[in-house]
Amino acid sequence: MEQIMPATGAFSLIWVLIALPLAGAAVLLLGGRMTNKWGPYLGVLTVVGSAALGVVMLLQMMGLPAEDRSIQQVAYRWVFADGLSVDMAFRLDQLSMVFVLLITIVGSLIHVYSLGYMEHDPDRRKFFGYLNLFVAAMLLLVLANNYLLLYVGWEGVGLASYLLIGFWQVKPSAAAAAKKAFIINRVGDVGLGLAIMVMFVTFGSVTFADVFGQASAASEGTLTAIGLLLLLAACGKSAQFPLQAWLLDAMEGPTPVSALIHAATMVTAGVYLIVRSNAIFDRAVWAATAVVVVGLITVFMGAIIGSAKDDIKKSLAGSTMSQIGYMITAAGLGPIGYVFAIFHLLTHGVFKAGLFLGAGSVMHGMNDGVNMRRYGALRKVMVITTITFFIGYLAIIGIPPFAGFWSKDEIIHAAFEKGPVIGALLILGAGITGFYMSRMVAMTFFGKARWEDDVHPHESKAVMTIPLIILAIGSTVLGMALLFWGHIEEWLEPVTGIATAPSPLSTAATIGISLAFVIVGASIGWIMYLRREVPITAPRGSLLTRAARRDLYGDDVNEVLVVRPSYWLSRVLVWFDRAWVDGFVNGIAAFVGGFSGRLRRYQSGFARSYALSMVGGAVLVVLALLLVRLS
Amino acid sequence: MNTVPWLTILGAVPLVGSAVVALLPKGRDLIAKQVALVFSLATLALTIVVALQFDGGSSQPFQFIESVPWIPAFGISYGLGVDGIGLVLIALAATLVPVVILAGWRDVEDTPDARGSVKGYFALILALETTMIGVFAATDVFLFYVFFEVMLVPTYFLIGRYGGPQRSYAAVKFLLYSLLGGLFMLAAMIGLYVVSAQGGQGTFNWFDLAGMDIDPTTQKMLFLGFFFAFAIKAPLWPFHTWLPDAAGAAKPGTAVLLIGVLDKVGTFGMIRYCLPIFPAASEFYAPVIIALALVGLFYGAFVALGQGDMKRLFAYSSMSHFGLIVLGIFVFTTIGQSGSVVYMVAHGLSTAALFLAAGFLMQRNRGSSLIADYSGVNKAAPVLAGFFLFGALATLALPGLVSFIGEFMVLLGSFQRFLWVGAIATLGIVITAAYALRLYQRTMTGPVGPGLEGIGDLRGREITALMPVVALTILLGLYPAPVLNVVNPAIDNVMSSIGATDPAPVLGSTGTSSEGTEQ
Amino acid sequence: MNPANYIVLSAVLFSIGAIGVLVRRNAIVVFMCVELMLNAANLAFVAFARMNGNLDGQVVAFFVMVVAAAEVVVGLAIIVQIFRTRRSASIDEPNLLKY
Amino acid sequence: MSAPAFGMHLADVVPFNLPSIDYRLIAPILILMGAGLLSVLVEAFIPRRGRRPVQLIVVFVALLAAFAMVLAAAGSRAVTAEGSIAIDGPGLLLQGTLLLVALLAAMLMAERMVDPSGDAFAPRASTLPGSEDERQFTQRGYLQTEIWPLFCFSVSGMLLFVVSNDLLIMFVALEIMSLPLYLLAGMARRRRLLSQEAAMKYFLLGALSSAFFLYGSALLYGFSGSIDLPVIADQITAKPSQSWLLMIGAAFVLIGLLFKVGAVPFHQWVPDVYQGSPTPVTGFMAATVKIAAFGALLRVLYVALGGLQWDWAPMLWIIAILTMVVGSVIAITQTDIKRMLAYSSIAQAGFILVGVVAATREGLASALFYLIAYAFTTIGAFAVIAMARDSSGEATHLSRWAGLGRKSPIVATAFTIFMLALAGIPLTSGFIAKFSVFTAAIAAGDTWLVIVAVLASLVAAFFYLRVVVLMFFAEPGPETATVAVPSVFTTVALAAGATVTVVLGVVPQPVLEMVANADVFIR
Repeated sequence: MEQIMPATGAFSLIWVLIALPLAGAAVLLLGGRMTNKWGPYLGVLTVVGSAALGVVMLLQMMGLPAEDRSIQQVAYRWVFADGLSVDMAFRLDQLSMVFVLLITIVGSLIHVYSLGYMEHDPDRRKFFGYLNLFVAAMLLLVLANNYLLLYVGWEGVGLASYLLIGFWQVKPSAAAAAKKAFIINRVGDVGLGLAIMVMFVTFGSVTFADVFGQASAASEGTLTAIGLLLLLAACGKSAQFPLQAWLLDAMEGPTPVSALIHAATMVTAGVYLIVRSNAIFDRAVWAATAVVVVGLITVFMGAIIGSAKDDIKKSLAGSTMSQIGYMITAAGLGPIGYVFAIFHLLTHGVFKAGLFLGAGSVMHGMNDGVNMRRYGALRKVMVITTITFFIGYLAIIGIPPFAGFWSKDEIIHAAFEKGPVIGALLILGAGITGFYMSRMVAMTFFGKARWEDDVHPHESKAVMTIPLIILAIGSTVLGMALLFWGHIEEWLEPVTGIATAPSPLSTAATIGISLAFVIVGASIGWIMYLRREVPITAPRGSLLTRAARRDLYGDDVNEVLVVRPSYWLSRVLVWFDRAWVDGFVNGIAAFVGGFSGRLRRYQSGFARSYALSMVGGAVLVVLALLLVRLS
Repeated sequence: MNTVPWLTILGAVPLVGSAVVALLPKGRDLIAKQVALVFSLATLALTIVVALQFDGGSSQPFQFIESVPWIPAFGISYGLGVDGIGLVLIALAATLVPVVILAGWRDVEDTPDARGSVKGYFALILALETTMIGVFAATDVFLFYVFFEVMLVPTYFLIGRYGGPQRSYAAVKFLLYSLLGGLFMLAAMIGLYVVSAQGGQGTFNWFDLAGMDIDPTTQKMLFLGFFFAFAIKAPLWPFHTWLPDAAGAAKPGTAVLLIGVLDKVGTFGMIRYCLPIFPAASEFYAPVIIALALVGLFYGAFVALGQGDMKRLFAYSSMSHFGLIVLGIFVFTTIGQSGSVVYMVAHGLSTAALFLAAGFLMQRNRGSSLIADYSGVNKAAPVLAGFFLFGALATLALPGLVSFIGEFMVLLGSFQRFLWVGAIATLGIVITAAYALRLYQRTMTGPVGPGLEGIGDLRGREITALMPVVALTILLGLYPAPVLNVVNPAIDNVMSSIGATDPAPVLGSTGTSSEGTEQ
Repeated sequence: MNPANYIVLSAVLFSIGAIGVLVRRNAIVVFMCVELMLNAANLAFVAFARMNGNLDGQVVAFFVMVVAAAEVVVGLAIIVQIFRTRRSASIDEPNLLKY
Repeated sequence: MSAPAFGMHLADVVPFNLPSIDYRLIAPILILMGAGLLSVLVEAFIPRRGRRPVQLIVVFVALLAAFAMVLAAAGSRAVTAEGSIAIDGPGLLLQGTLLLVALLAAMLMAERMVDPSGDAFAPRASTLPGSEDERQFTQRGYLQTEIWPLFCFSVSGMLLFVVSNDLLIMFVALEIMSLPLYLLAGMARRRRLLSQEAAMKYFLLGALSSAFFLYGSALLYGFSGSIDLPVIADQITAKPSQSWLLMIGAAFVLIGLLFKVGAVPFHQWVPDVYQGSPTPVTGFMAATVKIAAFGALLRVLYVALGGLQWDWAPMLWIIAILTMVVGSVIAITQTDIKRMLAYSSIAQAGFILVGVVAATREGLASALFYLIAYAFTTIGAFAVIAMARDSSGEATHLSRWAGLGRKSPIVATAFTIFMLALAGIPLTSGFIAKFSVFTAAIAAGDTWLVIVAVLASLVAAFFYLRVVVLMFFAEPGPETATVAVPSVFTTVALAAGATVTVVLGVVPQPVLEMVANADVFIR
């Protein structure tokens, strides 16, 4: 096992990374109205503070030799009993480092953006409180040094997501979506919980160090079980098949939330979990395969849904599912995949955040309308948004040299290393990506204006556009930066194991093929939605389209298989409880009462009947005594 | 051994307070409330003093031991003493009583058809506190029984005099149901005494009884007597139907004490009496009990999912949680049992948060507890909704809150012993989330319901009452050591007394945490 | 003759008395039947005294007579009072107390 | 007035063997009888005005003096009066209890404040209900002071009953105890029809039962050739033959006693009589007759029929179960509180029988303790009932008790204490009583009997608590009875009853020691 260094220097402040936003959340949520004025700014500051601290730590870490970059800080003994001992302890290594930066920097940008986006919302204080809470929980998730603490962060982000999806609770749809998200995530949490239990009974500990250290000693069956359970958890959090249904509804939340939680960070926690647990998956072939399968399925589900939705956010959500599918697939490929899963995760975090915020900026100008069929020709009125969005577009479909190109290409390549089928499928997925993204851009920024009458689109103000610009820059350079300057493989290698370097020839081939597919898909999109006028009311569409509009019947399946049966069961049990369990109890009481009523009739009030019972009793007693004596 | 009879003092303070309050002249309601609050706070302070003196590390699991012969004719003594388990439960009671008093400040006045006087209400609550302290501190089975039964009387009056429309039915049902269990326990207790008397003078002293070896057949009979009483108290499926009625009819404050503390007497009794005194029988019946616990866990959760009445919903959710607690006790693992005790405390706190918040809400809407009568409260009373949500989250054991630690330890302990039991039980967390959040969704979200626009948000007094509960739930969730430090030794004691050992990890690791701890 | 016969006779008398208590309505008659039972007991006592050859039984008989007399006084007082109130000595009449 | 006279009469005939009579030991009995005679004279010679105070003085002095004598005799174990009276631990204990309870009962009977028109007794029992004379007497505020001689005789009979060591004395004592009670039962001031009916039923059935008792003793005499309990016991061990005489005799004697105890199926007089009699008399009967009858029953069973235990134990098992179940079950549907307490007293008799069946020292001790606890609680309860009234007299219908807790909390609380005690809730005497009885039974191996008892006491708890529910959980209405302000008499009785109930529940040790040291019956 790799050795773990005590926290020194800036690292002694690891806990502060979490404490800052947590404190912000506490102040904002408990502070009450008095914090309405300055609250939001405090919220921004705490996250920016963490970001700055994160950067400092990065610098210090880069100063260290690679093998000393796994730092641990133990706060105190948290949960313990005979045989069980879990610390409140943090672990900052290369993997968590990149996550810290992603979360805090993207988080900061989105906080700033929200200052503008939520300006007029009466509850913006709460909003920032929740955002801070989310950042704190997410940081805890990636900084935990053991699975139980990770679990806390895991459900913490779930809570934040619940609160933010349901931020506009007055809308029943929002409230329902929030509940749905939480409950489906709970299903995943069952997986995580059980995985932790299996780990404990197997290794007697739940810290990363102990588990990974002894993983080699455990039987493959156990490891497979753990792996599958972790996969279940990942599916819940990362909206992978079969637990994908919640993500699209989650778009009920304010757009910055969608950008931060449901695009950049939280939904990628599943990828983090799998990559973090690479020691398990490396030794559990079947689990890894299952990961790949799930990933592939989701790639296409997301892509298809994304292609059919007219709601810009839902379309982006579908794309997010699909992109995370790529990451999950990569994570399932084993050592060669882990690095690129994370790589794609980072780039995607940046450009998808940019896309979402761009969408938000559009909605902001369109009175929060989300229907792309009522958009069109916005490039004229909102230039910055258009440009930044377009950069994000280029990044996601993977046009060199934009960020997405590098990461996605690496994944596709790694997939080919593992098996041509996987690679082929991923390339096909890339093509579809090109299609739906082009469709989105075309419908939104090009073609004729199909705006509703009272809508007067306008460019958002600087506080919103500046983050867009920064993210656009990120979308442009991040890929190259991480690859050529940051050497992300070597950086992550101590955590994820050796990534075999791809041979240049096949690289060229894959690049060519995938680019071709992307361009084909993209052009189809452009042609379909620019040549002909986009109808304001959606055409009936093909069977697939209609299925896709209904999220490929994900909800219906859940409804039929889970929701209805459980409500039916609960109704039956309620009846059973009243009629039988309680009925039995009351029945006894009633019986005794009736018995009493009948019995007292014998007290007829006639002295002679009393005498009779006396004499009768006497006879019985005599007989009884004689019987006892004679027998 | 210590010279100051701390526990007696601890129990006496609320009793004195109760007497003082009861003897106040009529009409001095405000003073009555203040006096009651002062006494309950004094009790809390004393509890803290005691808790601070308690030495978790000492080899002697029971501390603050007092013992005075009471009825030598039957070997009965007035014996008090607490181990970690008793201590935390006493602390729980001492914490909740002031909270309830503060929360119920205007309960009586605000009841449209109040039966009893204001001072009576608070006097009863204080009297109840005494019995609660006594029942957890008794080290003499007879004394325990006395508190166990006497406890019913104030509760009976609290429900029957101050409750809602169904109060009379509920109170009688509660009392008879509890008495039924109590009487069987009495018979078993006497049997135990008779058995102990076979070696000369019989005794009710827990320490002697726990060490006694009784032949298995007798054990099984006596165990049933005790367990039946505790199963009704806890309440374990299918002996639970009194709880929804009682909780539904009682005032929120009363319900909090009822579910939060009184019912814990059942699970407490299982750990303290069933296991150490009847180890063989416990082992014999464990499978059945575990099955019942599992049934209760899911049964309660599903019925809660289908409830249209908040108070009844809370009752059923508690029933489900008690299933979990009992499960943790009878899997005979240290982790499971520690978890059960932690969960007892956690459940007390979460119940208080949820029930009191709901109570404040009902008070604002003519005491209606029908979910259908509420909608969109979050808009009208955001703070109230916030506390309500917190209560719901505490109920569904959100990680980071103390209930999570209890729940997870129980599940882990069960999984450790019986893989499938633990696995199945874990599925429960989904249903719990379902009904908790469904409740919040139906009452707090959406457009503001008719007649709810005007309801004011929580007042200072109400927030003050809820704050300590919330704070404790979070603090103990992040730093449960104060509880675990005292509970674990006690649990080790129980485990050794039943001669159970934890299954070792497959790879036989020591289980100590990563290198970090050593530094 | 065999003193056992006296015992039998007393038993018969006792039974008659008992049956009389059960079947007769008039309070006086019922009461007399009780007296009959007492006297059956007396007869038994005396007969047994004879058989056992000690005086106790006979002594008892005297006491019983005295007691019976006292009983008559009390009993008649009560019955007469009832009769005066209700104009009837039937013991089925007073039937207010029941169930 | 039998035993001493008997002795003297003999003395005149045969001077050379004077019967040995320890007057010190039988003094209590003599004192009460003397008091009875004295108060007869008082009736005869003191003008009406002065009668009541004089009578009260006589009664109370006599009771206290007798109690003093009992205390003085404490600890002595002797058979006196030619073996016909046995003074021993249990006997003295019961005598003492009887006297104290009788004292409280006397106070209830002497109460004159609660009823505007006098005490609980008819001004003239001889007058017709609703007649002109009755009205007249009532107006003149006459009081019937003849109750006091009756009371004294009855008590003396009880005192004799529990120490009588041969069947004759026992029979005579039984009658001395019962005859005055028959009369007292019929003397109610209000609802006189009920009262008279109660008297008649009580009398006829009582006479029937004593006939059984007498015939039984005749057969036992025939079997053993003696009426002394110890001799009978010896004979039983001596000759197991002729068992049918023994069996029938024993059965009849027991029936006579079980009737007084109020055990099923010889219980049916209890509800009617308890309901019809004047409430103070009901309290007096309920408390004292139970003690006396159980005293005698225990003595017969343990002394005379000890050798027969294997024959009567099963029978008593069944009777105990019947008594507990029937008593408590019927009680739950009662609507009149006196009648309800009557059935409750039947159930309680069943619980005591559980201790009796045990037939061990613990069984005896537990039964004694139960009797003591029960007697005081009962007196207290009836004291309260006597106070809850309306214009037409006592308000005994349960509906009239609704909301009493709001109207007069203190009295209601006291009554609640009594109900809790009867229900056997801890910290009351009733709990310790049940506890010790059950302990004795289980120790004797009657586990199943205890299980039944447990279930019965659950049913019983229901109707005891029903009253509490009514008093505290219901709103007082126009129908609700008002609690009359009593004189010091009732107040003292009530307070004493409550105090004893609580004290025996909290610190029972002294009394438990007492009953334990009472040892077994002398023989």
